[in-house]
Amino acid sequence: MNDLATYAFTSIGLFFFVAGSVGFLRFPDVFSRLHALTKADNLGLGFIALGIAFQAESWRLVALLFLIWGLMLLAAGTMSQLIARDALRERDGR
Amino acid sequence: MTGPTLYALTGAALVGIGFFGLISAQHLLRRVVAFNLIGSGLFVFLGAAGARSGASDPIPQALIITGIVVALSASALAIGLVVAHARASGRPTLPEEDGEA
Amino acid sequence: MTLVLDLTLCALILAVALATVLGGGVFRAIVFFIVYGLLLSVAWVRLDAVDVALAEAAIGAGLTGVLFLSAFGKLSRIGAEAEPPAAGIRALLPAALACAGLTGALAWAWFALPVPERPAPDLATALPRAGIENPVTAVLLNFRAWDTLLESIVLLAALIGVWMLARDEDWHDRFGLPQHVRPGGVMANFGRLLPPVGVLVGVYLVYVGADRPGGAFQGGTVLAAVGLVAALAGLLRPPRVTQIVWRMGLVAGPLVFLIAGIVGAILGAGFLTLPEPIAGSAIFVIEIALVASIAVTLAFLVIGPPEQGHRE
Amino acid sequence: MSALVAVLVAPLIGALSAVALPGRSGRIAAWVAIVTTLAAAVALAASVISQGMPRLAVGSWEPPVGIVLEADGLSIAMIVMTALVMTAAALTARHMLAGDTKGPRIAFGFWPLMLLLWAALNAVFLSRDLFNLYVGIELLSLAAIGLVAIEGKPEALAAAIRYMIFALAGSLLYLAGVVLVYGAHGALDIGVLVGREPAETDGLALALMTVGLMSKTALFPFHVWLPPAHGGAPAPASAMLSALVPKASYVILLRLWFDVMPDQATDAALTLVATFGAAAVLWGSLAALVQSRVKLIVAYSTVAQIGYLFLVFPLAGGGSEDQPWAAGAWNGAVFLALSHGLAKAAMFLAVGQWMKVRGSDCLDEMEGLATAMPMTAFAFALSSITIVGLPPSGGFTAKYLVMTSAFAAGQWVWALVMACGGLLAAAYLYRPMAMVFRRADLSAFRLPSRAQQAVPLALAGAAIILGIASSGPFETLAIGRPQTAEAGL
Repeated sequence: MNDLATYAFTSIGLFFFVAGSVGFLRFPDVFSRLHALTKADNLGLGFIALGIAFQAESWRLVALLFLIWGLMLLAAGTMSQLIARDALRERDGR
Repeated sequence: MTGPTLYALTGAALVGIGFFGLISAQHLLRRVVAFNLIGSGLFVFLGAAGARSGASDPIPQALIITGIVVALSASALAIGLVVAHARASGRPTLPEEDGEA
Repeated sequence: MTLVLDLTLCALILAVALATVLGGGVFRAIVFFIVYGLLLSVAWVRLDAVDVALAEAAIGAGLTGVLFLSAFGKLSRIGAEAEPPAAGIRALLPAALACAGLTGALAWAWFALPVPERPAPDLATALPRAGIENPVTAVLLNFRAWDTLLESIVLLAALIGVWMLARDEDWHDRFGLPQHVRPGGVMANFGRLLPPVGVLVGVYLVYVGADRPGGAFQGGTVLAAVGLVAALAGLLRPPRVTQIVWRMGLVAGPLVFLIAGIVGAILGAGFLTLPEPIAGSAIFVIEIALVASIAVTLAFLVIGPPEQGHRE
Repeated sequence: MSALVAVLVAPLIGALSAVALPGRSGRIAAWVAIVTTLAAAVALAASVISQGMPRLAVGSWEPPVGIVLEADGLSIAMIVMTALVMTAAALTARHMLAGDTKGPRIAFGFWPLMLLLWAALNAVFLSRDLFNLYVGIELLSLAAIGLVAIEGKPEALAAAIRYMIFALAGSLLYLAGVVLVYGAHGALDIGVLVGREPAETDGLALALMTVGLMSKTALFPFHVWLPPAHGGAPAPASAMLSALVPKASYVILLRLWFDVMPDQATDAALTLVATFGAAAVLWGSLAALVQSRVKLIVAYSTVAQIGYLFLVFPLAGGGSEDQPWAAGAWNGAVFLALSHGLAKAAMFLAVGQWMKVRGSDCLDEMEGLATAMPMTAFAFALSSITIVGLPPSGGFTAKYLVMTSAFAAGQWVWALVMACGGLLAAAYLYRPMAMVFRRADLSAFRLPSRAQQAVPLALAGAAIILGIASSGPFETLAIGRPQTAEAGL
């Protein structure tokens, strides 16, 4: 049962990663690429964390997994904001 | 082909790739990057040698951690030198290999 | 199945390494190098060396990558980031052959290496007396403590070397370039949110290093990163070379380590000998001081020599 | 606490204190460390001579788990020579660094870097662990590179970068050899490795380590980084860099070829190494002949002198190992390293004082310095006697030993190279000497104090004394080397 859940959720997570990567490669400019990467990948990572959580031996590990996810969300969000602002500044020629 | 063998061969290839980068790169920052590739290639080789007997051997692991820190120190100084040199001369390369013949 | 995983990983590592060396542009090389470091740390997990994986991710990929990126930024500012045209393939052929020869020689050596008995039997008898559970930490801080002591001093030597690259007129200025942060902006908020968690993670890495993967260098790196984020967010102003407190922080670790060694020598136990009953606590004290110094030294290495005067 | 620990710990604590303490108290701490280390070096030599070799398993862990430090005759000879050169360089550094426009940056950085360099040298001379030696030579290189770059001029920075590339590539090749040794034998301790079962990969390991260490020693054809680096550093730093730093990697090479893996030292390999040495002697000497700056002449002379050190490899190892002349050749090599260290440091310190007076080290600017500063001119002349290899200097004794060994072994080529090198040295050193002894009025210049001028003279004198009182050092060198005890003269 747990294994089945792991397979299911990690597959969903991988799907989002693939989608994000395709978007990163196919989208035309920085902003839409960022959009593809951060949104899809954050979601994908969440599902993978969820999937692995079913294999965890203790609640401590589950908490750690989601702490990692939270930190990734924080970092990815901040970085995409910074990159976007830099790109905006460059576009406006400042 | 077993795991350690695979990683040892990867390490050997990394050493060659790194040395090629060290020789071929003109931009000094790139040479420092290549230097890091060589170092990590050697560490992978050593790590594979340590993992060969099955039981994990802590001595090579400790040596590798020491090596990683030493490589970082050397890289930091090298990177600092490259920046200072570029600021003084305006160029990120060595003055065309003078005297080196 | 696992062989497929290993094969894929090795192929990826080699491809990224090749891209680092051959790909166009310095910036690209740096980005590929960071990816390479992360893949390598996965390889370390595969090789059953989790301590090394942590060190590689934190120091090899993370910190070294940040050093490269910040150097690239400084070079771009003075217009020295572009690459001169590379030498032709013909000119590089001898070098390529020599490097291939080196790889070939190492590969040959792998198959010619005799397999010695390992881990050495002496290690098995020594480990229970080390005062610490994690065998890697035991080797680093007890068996080969002299290596580790010298290594912490290598770090310091690099920092002094980097400081010597300051321009004389900048010497009394703050370290690094000034950061302009919009109050209440994303970076400022990130800088406020991350440090509490980051400090916790760093301390945890040091703390578990006693019996599970982790340790002073990995934890110290995380703490250095926290300091750097705080500086980037404008929460901390980089100090000046004249601020003695920070300089004392730089030397505290090696100094405590040395003093512990000398005390052993004076008391007749021997240089750097930690008597078995107190080995655990002695290592703990040394490690705390070492972590503080490693964190400060690494952060200063990344920030670079004083140069704020010209920008303010 | 034993002198063995003190020679390592004192410079380290001095360096840490010089970093942590502000201004004056930092310098006082550095000086306390310098005096302590010098005293400890002498005490260590005395205890080795009177009581035999001290051996220290660090942390009381025996190899293959732990690291061993041991002082044999070679170690203490190098440690004492290092202590003399370091002290002399420090004595002149205060004067040469003071009053400069450089200001507080160099005044802060010089002392810790110098003490770290000293600690690294002592660590390398004492360590018996191949990986610990790697950490030691990395500390040595980083401190040395810091000293090369300390002037901050564009040329100095370029020189430091070139040095760094060679030093790092060299370290990595050495590390590659160490990795193979550990992979094959599961041990890093020299004492354990001596009794190892030779493995197929040992030849490759030795080759990699040798090429790496040659690059760090600046042996031809890896010498290109040396002259700009040594010529561009401040004089006290040049003295340390030229006299001491190449000796560290050379000592490791001696240990590898003659202690760890004598079984791998085939005649062909030894001859190859010596051929590089011969090329270095000729190339370095010829290049020194055409330089127009005195510091560069002295630096190229180091390239040539490093070459001599490798000529002895086929005379002391391989098929010659058990021959009566091997001991003479080996002693001669170490003697060369010692006398070159003392004389070269004296030369750089003398030239540094001339530079300080004239503001340049161009040959044409050297006129009249012999009348104005007779002691430094005398020091330069005495050092030249050692470098050329005239009696009664230490350089003469060394060359005499090596040449007699070469004739005894029937390998007269190496003797011929030495003779040529000596003649060329006389020629390239004649040029600065002739300028210095030319008459000119320098009364308008501010001269360094007599005490300052005496420092290089003392070092140059030590190089001569080494030649006159050579029997004492001989017995010392033999400590820990059973086969050299029967001096092959």
